[in-house]
Amino acid sequence: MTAKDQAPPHIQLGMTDEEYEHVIEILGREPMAAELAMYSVMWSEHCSYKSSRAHLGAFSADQPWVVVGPGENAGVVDLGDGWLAALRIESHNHPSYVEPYQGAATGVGGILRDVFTMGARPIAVWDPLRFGPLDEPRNRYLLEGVVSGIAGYGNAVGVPTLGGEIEFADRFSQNPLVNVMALGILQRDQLVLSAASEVGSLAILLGNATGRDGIGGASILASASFEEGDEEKRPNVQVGDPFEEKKLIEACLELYDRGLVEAIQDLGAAGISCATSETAGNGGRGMEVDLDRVHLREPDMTAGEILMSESQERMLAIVRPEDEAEVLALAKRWEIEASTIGTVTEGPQLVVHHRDELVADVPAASLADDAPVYHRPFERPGDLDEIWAREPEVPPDVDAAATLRLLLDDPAIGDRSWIWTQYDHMLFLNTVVGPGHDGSLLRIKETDKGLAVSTDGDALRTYLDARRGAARIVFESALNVAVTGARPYALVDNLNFGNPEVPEVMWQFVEAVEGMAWACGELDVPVVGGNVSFYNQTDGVDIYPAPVVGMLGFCEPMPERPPRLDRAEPGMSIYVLGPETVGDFAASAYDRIVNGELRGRPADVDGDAARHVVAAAATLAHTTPVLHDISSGGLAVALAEIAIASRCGLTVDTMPGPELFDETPLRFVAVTHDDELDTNEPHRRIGTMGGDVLDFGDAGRIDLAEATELFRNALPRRLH
Amino acid sequence: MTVAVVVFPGTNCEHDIVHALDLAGAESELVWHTDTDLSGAMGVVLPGGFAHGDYLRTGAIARFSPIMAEVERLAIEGTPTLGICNGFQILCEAGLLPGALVANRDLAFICKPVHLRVESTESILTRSATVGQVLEIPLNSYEGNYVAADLDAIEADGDVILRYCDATGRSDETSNPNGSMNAIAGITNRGRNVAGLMPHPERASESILGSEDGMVLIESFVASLTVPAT
Amino acid sequence: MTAFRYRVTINRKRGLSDPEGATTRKALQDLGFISVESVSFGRILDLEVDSSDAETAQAEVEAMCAKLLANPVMEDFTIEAVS
Amino acid sequence: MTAFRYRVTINRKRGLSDPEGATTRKALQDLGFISVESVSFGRILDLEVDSSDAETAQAEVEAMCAKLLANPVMEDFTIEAVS
Ligand SMILES: Nc1ncnc2c1ncn2[C@@H]1O[C@H](COP(=O)(O)OP(=O)(O)O)[C@@H](O)[C@H]1O
Ligand SMILES: [Mg+2]
Repeated sequence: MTAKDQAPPHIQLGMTDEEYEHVIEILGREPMAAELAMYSVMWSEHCSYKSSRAHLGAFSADQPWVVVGPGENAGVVDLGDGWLAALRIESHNHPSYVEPYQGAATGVGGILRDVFTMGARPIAVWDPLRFGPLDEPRNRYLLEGVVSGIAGYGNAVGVPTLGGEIEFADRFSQNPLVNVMALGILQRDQLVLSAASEVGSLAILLGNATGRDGIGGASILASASFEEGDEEKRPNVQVGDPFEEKKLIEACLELYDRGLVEAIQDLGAAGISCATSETAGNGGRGMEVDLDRVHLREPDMTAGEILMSESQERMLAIVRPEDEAEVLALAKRWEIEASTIGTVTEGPQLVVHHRDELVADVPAASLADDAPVYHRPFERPGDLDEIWAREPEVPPDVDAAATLRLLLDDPAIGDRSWIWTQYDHMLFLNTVVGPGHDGSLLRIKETDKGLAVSTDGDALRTYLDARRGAARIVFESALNVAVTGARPYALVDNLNFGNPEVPEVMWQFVEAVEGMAWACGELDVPVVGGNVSFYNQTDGVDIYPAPVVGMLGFCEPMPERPPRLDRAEPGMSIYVLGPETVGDFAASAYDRIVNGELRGRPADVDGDAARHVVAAAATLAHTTPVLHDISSGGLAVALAEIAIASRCGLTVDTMPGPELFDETPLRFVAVTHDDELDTNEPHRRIGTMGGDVLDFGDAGRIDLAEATELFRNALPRRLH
Repeated sequence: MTVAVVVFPGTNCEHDIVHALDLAGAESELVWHTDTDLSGAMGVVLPGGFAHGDYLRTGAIARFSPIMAEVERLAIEGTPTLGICNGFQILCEAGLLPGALVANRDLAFICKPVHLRVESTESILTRSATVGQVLEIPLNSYEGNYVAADLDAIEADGDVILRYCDATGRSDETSNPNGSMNAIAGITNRGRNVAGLMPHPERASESILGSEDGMVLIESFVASLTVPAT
Repeated sequence: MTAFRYRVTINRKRGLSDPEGATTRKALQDLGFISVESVSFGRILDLEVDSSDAETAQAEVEAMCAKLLANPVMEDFTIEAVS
Repeated sequence: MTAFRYRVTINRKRGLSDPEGATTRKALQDLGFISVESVSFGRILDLEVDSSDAETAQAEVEAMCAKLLANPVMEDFTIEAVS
């Protein structure tokens, strides 16, 4: 027995004494066992955002096209003509470390439920991933498991995965990051929210049977750091069932179509207790719940287990009593189980019975609304000045060919098709620009509207400067959607950080949030939702701060032939647009791969310039065959990617060697026929497509075939 | 009803094939797997997806859905019947096409365009194509690896209608994406009215999606609706 | 009525490709287990059947295998009673 | 060197949900096999290992299971020598 086992129950459940006192104050008595379990999970970091909430107000969702901002299951924006888009991002970091396949799979399942809970049909998924270096077998195992989990669930549930992102760094070895973003579309009259306001309405539980899956799983796994020998956490593996989810999606969409639900909520962390208290609390009501009516997988479950179970693929629909029979019949037709487990009451109490015993009687809204808010101390890391003082070095006569060989062979730069060819990325016939490009572009059939998405993160740069790093992620993702022809329209963020009780981590968090909020403001992009994942720490080592964004872009009309990397042809001219380079090598691919260093301070971004460049790119996308943003690896890598995709060599004018690998943000390449670059934006013609060599003049040359081989094999050769 | 597109729980490509049939000028209707009447259908499509989650064995449970007795009746009577991907797997399980589909050689899901060579035009799927024609059509499957015990008989009979190949039409180990025996991507039955293929022609039905090569197959099927296949 | 238990073992027919077996063998060898000569994969299904007697139960399981659980085109199966 | 044979049986841990088993049970019941109470899936691997003696061979197989063949988070395995 460890000391923890002898501690009072609330300590065992991860609650502080103060939090426990607060529960007593709310109830006017000591909580019963099931009540304590409910508060402990609902007030966990994962569910309550208690460490982050005080700072998230920096984000604004204040734009006229925002229909639903943060707070609901997904953000919703208006696309005109009655069309809406719903988007959300989530992390499944700890579950994916414990069991990569199921962790990633259930992450996909969960994010899809967030989107179809809003009334939307999910049409695409993205998967930003972070792992430790691939020379460790365990990291290869995690990557392969996560990718096959996303494929296994996403493909079978019938939602295409249109891209993602991947980064490798030592601090992710013990704590990989698995984020998933989903996008859905709906008609305005199908929008459903989660507030149960009509007294007498019924709560119907739909989908999977409730079993002992991950009791307290999400909250325990997501709210505590891993220590050596933490095997007890292992039985908390939740198993995903994409088949059940597919039926659930179709059933729910039909329920919305027929106007049969008043409100609906998916079951995630804290299962039934969360879904019942949130629907009732959001509507200012209460609810009577009878746990004996819950369909169970294991008959002998306790009240606490039923309330807290995190069995996957379940939804709670709030339905008018006169519609109950129709809802149950519809569930039967779609071959899903349904049981009426509760009734909405005047309020405010959530009253739960099990086997004729009262097991909980708490103010419904208190579980969500009375959660503590912490203003955790934060402190600038002491070594930052020293890190900034160390400047990255690039020799003026850098050998472009030798450097490119190293960079193209890097698993975070090389071809990622090993990942995305395992994902169905074509289902629904909407994919106009798929994975392998800066952003993906989807059409909305029967309209001239297009949606673009890019997910981006940059943990190393954010580690060097959390404010600038996070801001630059926003600008990069904006440019990524712009080069498909879309303008940045809404953003969701996933803030993956270490232990918030460490002041330096909290400082990174606050800086990143402010940097990100500033960048979004400069671009007029509303933040419509997000997720915070703290405690990404193992054995006292915090991850690099890894905010991730999912940027939604919107265009109408769609470009007739959107730019693609494979549309360059011999004889076309190559242009560079955007600001002059400033020698930005901190956390660059060059410094990381060639020098093996992480140091210096990343360059700042001028907000006005950013807005300008992004708008120019989105306009040019309507007339230019190839547009590609310059990011990791600089101009040299961007050009190589175009040449490889188009199977066409190129020659560029001699330029100062370092300029080829400079990562000054907000620059992009355009390739088009001479004199056809239709822009007022300053641009520079730097070369010509043609031949079978990448020719960088005095800086060196490399055969296209060799570059292609290195690029294509960068990931596979490390995995097999 | 013109074309009946059968939907099993877990099917997900039904709207995509309806879209492609529409482009080819054919009307279609979705039919739920518990229905039992397909009278009036001039053709039947079993679309792609994961019927019954692909649990137990791909196609195994779907093959016993109530609608399948009717699908079998029509197929035996000569109605054009097409299985795409999961639909192909179901037709094999049901014994309407020979062979079976097992896990890909590399045990990974494959979603990418592949090249196919038309081997025979004597089928509802290839009648408008030409022998030797090379088509670029996306594949999207985990269990796309074709196996058959009586391969020689299948070949001798001319049942193979599509084979994986490279862009120039040559077939070898490197152009075979999933390990299928004899690089078989699509086959037909003896009566030539039932056909199945692993790649998805509906995903190559518009230039904005990257390829229109699938339309010759969809159009063959649509042409078969009015002119019964031999 | 008594509950009878059976274990059904389903194997790929000889001569048909067994990508799971081949890939696993390669993965084992890559991990340094070079002594592995062959790997073949099968699935097991543990079934519990309610029946008045063992004979009826076994016949039922045989029927299940023939009809649904195994695909005669590519698989063989064996049934074993478990006590 | 002698060839030793083993059968590794891998089953899902108790308490974990088994959607495939549940779906197969329902399919059997829909086909009229209403006596099926439960279905659960597992895998078997038949391995042939070259070794100087049985003890070394068995130890190797155990290492293979722990390292690759079974997923300790979700599965239990047993090893059985086959003559
Ligand atoms: N984890 C992943 N899953 C799917 N696609 C990925 C993943 N990682 C990268 N990709 C795809 O590879 C391409 C290049 O990714 P990346 O270099 O991150 O793009 P960018 O630098 O333009 O943001 C993108 O199209 C992206 O969607
Ligand atoms: Mg980019």
